[in-house]
Amino acid sequence: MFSRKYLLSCAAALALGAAGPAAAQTAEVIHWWTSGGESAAVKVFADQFAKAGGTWVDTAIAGGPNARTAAINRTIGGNPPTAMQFNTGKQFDELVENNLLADVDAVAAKQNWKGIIPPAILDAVMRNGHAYAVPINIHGQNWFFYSTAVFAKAGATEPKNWDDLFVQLDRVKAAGFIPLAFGDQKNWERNMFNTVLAGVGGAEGFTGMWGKRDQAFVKGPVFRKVAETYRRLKGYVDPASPGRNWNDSAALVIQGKAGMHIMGDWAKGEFTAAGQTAGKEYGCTVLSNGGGGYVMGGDVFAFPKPKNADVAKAQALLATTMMAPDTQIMFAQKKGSIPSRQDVDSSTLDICAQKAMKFVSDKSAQIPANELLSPPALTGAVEDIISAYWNDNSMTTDAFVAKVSSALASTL
Amino acid sequence: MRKHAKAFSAARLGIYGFLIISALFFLLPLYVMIVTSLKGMPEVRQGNLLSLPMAPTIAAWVKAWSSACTGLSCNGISVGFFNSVKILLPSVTASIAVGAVTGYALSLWRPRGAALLFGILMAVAFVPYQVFLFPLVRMFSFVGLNSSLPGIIVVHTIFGLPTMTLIFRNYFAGIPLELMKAARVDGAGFWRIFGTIMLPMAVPIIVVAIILQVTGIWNDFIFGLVFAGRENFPMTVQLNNVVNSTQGEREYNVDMAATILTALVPLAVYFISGRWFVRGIAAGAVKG
Amino acid sequence: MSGVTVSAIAKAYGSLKVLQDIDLEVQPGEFTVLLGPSGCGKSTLLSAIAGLDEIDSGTVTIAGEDVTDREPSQRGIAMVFQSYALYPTMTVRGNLSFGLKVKRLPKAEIERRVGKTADMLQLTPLLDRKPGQLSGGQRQRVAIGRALVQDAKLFLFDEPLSNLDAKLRTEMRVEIKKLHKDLGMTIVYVTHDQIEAMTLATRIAVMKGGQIEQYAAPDELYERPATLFVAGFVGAPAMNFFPGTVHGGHVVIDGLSLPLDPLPLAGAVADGTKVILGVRPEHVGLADDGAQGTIVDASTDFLEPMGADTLGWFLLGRHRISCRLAPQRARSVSGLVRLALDLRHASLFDANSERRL
Amino acid sequence: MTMRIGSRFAAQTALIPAMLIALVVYCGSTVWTVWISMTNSRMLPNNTFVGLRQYESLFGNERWIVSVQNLALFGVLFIVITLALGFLLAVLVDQRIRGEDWLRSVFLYPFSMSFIVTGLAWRWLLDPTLGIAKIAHDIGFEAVQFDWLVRQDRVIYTMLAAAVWHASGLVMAIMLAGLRGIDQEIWKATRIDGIPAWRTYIFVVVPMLKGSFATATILMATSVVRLYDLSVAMTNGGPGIASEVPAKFVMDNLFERQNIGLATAAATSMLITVIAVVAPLLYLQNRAAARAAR
Repeated sequence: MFSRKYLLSCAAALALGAAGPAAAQTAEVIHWWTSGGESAAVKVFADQFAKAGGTWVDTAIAGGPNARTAAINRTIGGNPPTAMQFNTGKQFDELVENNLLADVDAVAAKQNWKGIIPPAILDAVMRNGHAYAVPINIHGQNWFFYSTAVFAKAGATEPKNWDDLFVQLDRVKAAGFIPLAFGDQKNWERNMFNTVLAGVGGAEGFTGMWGKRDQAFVKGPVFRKVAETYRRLKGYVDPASPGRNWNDSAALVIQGKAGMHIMGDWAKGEFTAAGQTAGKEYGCTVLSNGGGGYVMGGDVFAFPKPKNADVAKAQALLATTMMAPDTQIMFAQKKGSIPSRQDVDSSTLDICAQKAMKFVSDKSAQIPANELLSPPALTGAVEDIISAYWNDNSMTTDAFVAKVSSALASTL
Repeated sequence: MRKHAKAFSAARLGIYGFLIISALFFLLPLYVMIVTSLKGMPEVRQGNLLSLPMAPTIAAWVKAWSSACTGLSCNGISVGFFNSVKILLPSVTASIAVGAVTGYALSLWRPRGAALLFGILMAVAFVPYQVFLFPLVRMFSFVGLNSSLPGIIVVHTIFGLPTMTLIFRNYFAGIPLELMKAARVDGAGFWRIFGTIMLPMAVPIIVVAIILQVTGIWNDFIFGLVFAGRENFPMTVQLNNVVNSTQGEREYNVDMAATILTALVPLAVYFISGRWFVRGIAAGAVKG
Repeated sequence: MSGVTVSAIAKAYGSLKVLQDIDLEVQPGEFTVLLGPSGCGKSTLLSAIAGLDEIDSGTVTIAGEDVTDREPSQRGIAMVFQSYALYPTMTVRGNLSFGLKVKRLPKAEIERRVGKTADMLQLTPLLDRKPGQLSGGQRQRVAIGRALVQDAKLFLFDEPLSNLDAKLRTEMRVEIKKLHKDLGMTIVYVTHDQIEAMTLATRIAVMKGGQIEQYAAPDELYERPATLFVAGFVGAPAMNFFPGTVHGGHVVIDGLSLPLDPLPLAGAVADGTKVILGVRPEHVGLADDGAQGTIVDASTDFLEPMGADTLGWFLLGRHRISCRLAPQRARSVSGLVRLALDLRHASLFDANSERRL
Repeated sequence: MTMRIGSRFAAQTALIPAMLIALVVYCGSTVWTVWISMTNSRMLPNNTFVGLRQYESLFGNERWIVSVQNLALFGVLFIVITLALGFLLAVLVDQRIRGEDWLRSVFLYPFSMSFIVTGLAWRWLLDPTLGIAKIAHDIGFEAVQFDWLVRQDRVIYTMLAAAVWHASGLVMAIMLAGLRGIDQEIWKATRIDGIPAWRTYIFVVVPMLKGSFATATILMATSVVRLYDLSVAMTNGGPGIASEVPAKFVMDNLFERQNIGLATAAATSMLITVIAVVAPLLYLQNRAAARAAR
C-alpha cells in the first residue's frame, strides 16, 4: 500500500529536484523509526504533510546511532536533510552552538507553544530564548507493561509499589512464565536502572545524579538501595535476554510468554500493532515509592539551516503540520506517546495515555528524562558502568558506587 | 598427495574425515541461513534450526527482494541492489587503477618520496577506518563531494589504496628489472611500459585485486551510509534496515533471505573464481 | 655505424666505488668484450653506456655525439640481456616490432625489418608464438633479433649466453661471430667467460674492481698480459706463478735460479726486486722429449687428462707446476722428470705493483 | 634505475593521486585527530585545549581497558588459530584429494561475507534458547548447556569462533599458494632420507613458507586492529562490556556519545601503538631489501 505512493513520491522528489526551485514543499526526513508501531506513526506525519501540500521523502535508517551518524555527517558536510530526528535533550546542543540549526520561533509563536506545551518539554527545545526543534510528543520512560492473561494464570495483580513488585514477579515465576521480559542491551539496562532510580530514589535522586552529579547522593544509602534493587531484578529475566531487541522483548509479553516488561510508552506501539488494547490484553503502571515519579522525555525534530528559501518554506510547513492538533493525536495513538500539546482532545487515547496526561499536568509528578539532564558523553560513560554492574555478578555494590561517583566527577 | 601417492588408506580416511568435518563447520551458517529462508514463519518458530523445510517456499525471498519494509518504504532490498552495482563498478575500477599505477611506480621506478609513501600506506593498513571518517566528511564538504556517487567512489579508492598498492607493488617487484631495461632501450616510457607490458603481465594479480575489492566494497556499510547520499544507499544499508527493524514479530525467514540476497554477489565471485584466487596469490600477490 | 668513447666515467654506491675513472674507446665495427669476474663493474659499465644506470661523472660519446644525458632509447643502441627480457605477453612478432612501433615507424617498414631479421635468425616459423612456448636457444635468438631490427649504431650484449647449456652456447657463439662478420656492427659485449671473450672479441677489456686492467687484442692479452690479474684470469689451464727475487740477472725462486736473459723484459730490473714469474703450461715441456728451454728437475705429482691434452702436475721444490702434454706421452710419465721452461714466452711481474716488467 | 627528465616526470606524476591521498587524507586526518584529542570537543570539534586530560580519562575508563584487553587476547588467539587451521587445511587439501576445488571454495566463501551479513546467523546459532543448545536438547541431550554468547567470561570465544570461520579460508589460500611453490625435489630428498611426512611439514615446509606466514600474519593483524563489525553484529559489545573492542569504543564515542575528544584520544592511542609496532618492522624490512639489492 505504501509502496506505490512511496514510489510516486520518490519520483516526484526526483522530478522536482531536477526542476530546481519548483521543489518547494519537499522534505527529506532522517529518522530511525523502523519498528512496527514506529513506522505506523511516521506514516501519520507523512500523510498529514502530503495533505498539507508537501512531499515527504523518507530516509529511515535502523538504529539511532546509525541514523544520527548519517544526519550529523551530512549536516556538517553541507548537505543536510530537511529535518532530522533527535531525542529531547542535549543531543543537538552543539549543532545550535555551531549555528547549524534553523530556529522555529515563527511556528512556535503562531501556535502559542508557551501556552500549550508543558514547560519541561518546551525548555528542552529552547536555547537562548529560541526554539530550535519541534517537540512532537512526550514519552514516559518508566512504564511497567504486563500481560493480563499471564497475570491471571499466575494469580498476580498489578504491582502497587516496589516491594509488591517482587511479590508479583515471584508469582509469575512460580507459574512457569518469564517474569520480566528484557532486551538486554546497554541503553535498556540504563533505562531499567533509571526506572529503579526514579522509583526508589525519587525525583531528587534522579536529578541529583544525572543533573547535579551529586556525590553525596551517590555515596549515600538511598543510591545503594537503588543499586541493590536493580540487581535484584536480574533474578527475574530469562537467560536469553542478552542482545535481544526491545521490541522482541515486548513481543514476549504480547505473546503471553512473559509477565512483565519495563519500557517507555513507545512499547505500546508494538501492542497496538499486534491488535492489543490497553486495559484489556495488557495493563500499565508507573511505580514510585513516593508517588508520581514519571520520567518524561520525548522526541523532537530539528531543522538544519536551509540552503534556500524553498527549503525554509518546507521546514515551516513540516513544523506546522507536525504540531497541528489532529496530527498530534493521531501520531500519539500510533506511537504510544502522548501529544506534547496539552490543548488537544485526548479522550480518544488509551487508558495508559490518560494516566500519562495526568502526570504531565502535575508538575510534582514529573522527572525530566536522562537525556534532558546529562550530555551523551556522561550518559554513555555511566551507562557502561551500569551495564558492567548488571552483567558482572562479581562486581560489588561498593565498587559500583565508587565507579559511578568517579565517572560523574571526571567526565569532561 | 602428489608427493607420496601411496599413503596408507587409514591416513587417507583421517584426512577426508577432518576435511569433511571442517567443511561442515564452514557451511553451517550458510546452511542455517538457506533453510530458514525457505521456511514459513510458523515452522521457523517451532522447528529447529537445522531441520529441512517441510514445505519449502520462496515467499520470504520474494518479500525480502521486493516488499520488505524499512520505515515508510516497502520496496525490499532490490533498490539497494542496483545502487550497490552502481557504486561497485566504478569504485572497483578506480581503486584498482590507482593501486596498480602506484604499485608500479613504487616498485619499478622508485621516484622521490617512494619510501615515505610506502611507509605511510603500510601504517594506514593497520588503522581503523573510523578514525578517518570525521575529517574526511569535512574535507569532502570542502570540495563538494559529499553525498554523491563520485564521493563514495573516491572514498573506496582512498581506502582501497593501501591494500591495492601493496599487492601490486609486491607483484611488480617480482618482475625482472631487465624487462624494464629492455623496454626502455626500446624507447617506451613510463605509461607505455605500464600499459603494454606490465598490465598484461599482471592479469593474475588483477583477478585477486578484483575479488578483494568486489567483496570489500559490496560489503561496506558505514561509508555507503555516510558518503553515498540517500539516492545511492547501497544494499547493506537496506539490509540493516530490514534486519534491524521489525514489523511486530521478527521475520527471521525474511531476514535470512535478505541476508543471502545481499551476499549473493561476493559469494558468486568467490565460487566462480576461487581457483583464480589461489593462482593469483601463488603468482606472487601477497609476499609480505 | 660508429664507435663509442667513454671518458672518465665514475660511479659509486655509497663508499663502494663501482667504476673508477674509466676510459674506453671502441672503434667503429669493433667487437669489444668487457671481461672480468662478477662484481668487477663490467655490467655497470655496459649499463652506463646504455644509459640505464646513472653515472656520477664522465661522458659517453656514441657515433661522435655526446649522449651522456640522453634516454637509452635516444642513444641509437640496441641491447641483448642475460635473461633475454622478452615481453612475456607478446608474440615473437610483437617483441621484435615493439621498439619500432614506439618509434612510430611506418607499418610497412616495420614488417619489412621484422621479416628480414626473422629470416636471418630462422625465426619466421615462430613469429606468432609467445616466449613461454619457445626453447632457451629460440628465446636467445629472439632477444638478438629484437636488437637487430633496431638498425642501431651500437649493440650491447650483457652476458647473453650464460643461461644456455654448453653445446648451445658454442653454437650461439659461432652465430654471433658470424653476424658480426656479416653485418660489421659495433658491439660491446659483457661476459665472465674468457673463452667466449677470446673467441669473439677484436679487443678485450679486462676489468677488476671497477677499473680496466688491460684493453688489448686477444693475442696480445694472452701473450703479454699487462698485470698479474690479467695473466691469471685469461687462459685455461691457468698460468703458473712463482714468487722470487731478482739477483744478478737471475730470478731466484727458493734456491732455484733462472736466467732473465730469455725473458721479453721492457727494461732492466734492479737487484733485490721482488717479482713473480709467470709461465703458461704450454711453455713447459719434457726435456727428454727434446723440449727447448731452461732445464729444471721436478717430480711427478699427478696427471689430469683433458681430452686433447693431458695436464701434467709436477712438484718444483715447494711449488706445483703444470704442463701441457700429449695424452699418449703422458701415460708413461712418472717419478723424477726434467722439465724445460721456455722463458722466451714467460712474463715477469713486480710483486708489489703486480704490473708487467 | 636511472630516470631522465621525461620518465621521471611521468613516474612522479603517476604518484600524485597516492601522494595526495597519503598526505592530505591520511596525514591530514591524523594530525587533526591528534589535535582534537587534546581538546574538550564533544559532538563537534572545537579548539579548547585541555592537554592530556582526555587521555587521563581514557586510561581511567574501564570500558577502554577492557576493550584493549579483549583485543589483545582475541588478537593472539585469532592469529595463532587461523594460521594453524589455515595451514592444516592447506596441507590436507594439497594431498591430491577428490573435490579439491569444491573444498577450497567452501573454506574460502566466508571471507566474501561481511559480519553485518553473517552476524545474525552466528548470533542465532549460538543463542542459548534457539541455537545449537536447543538442537542438543531436542535430540535428547538435556544436560547440554551452551550459553557462551551470554556469559561475560566466554563471549569473547564465541566471537573468536566466528572470526576464525571468517578468515581461515584466506590463510588456507595463501598457504596453498606457498605449498604449490615448493620445489618438488624437496619431497624426493626427504623420502630418500626417510623422514616422515609430518616431520617434513613441521621442520622443512614451515620454515620454507616463512613468506606466506608473514603475509598471513600481517593480513590477520590488520583485521584484528580493525575489529568492529563482528562485535557490533554479534554482541554489540555485551553482555555488559565483555566483548567491547577499541574500534567500537572510538565509533561509539565519535557519534552516539558525542564525545569526539575522547574518541580521538582513543584513536590516537591505537595509532601510536600500531606505529610503534609497524615502524621497526618496516625499517628492518627496508634494510634487508637494501642489502638484497646490493
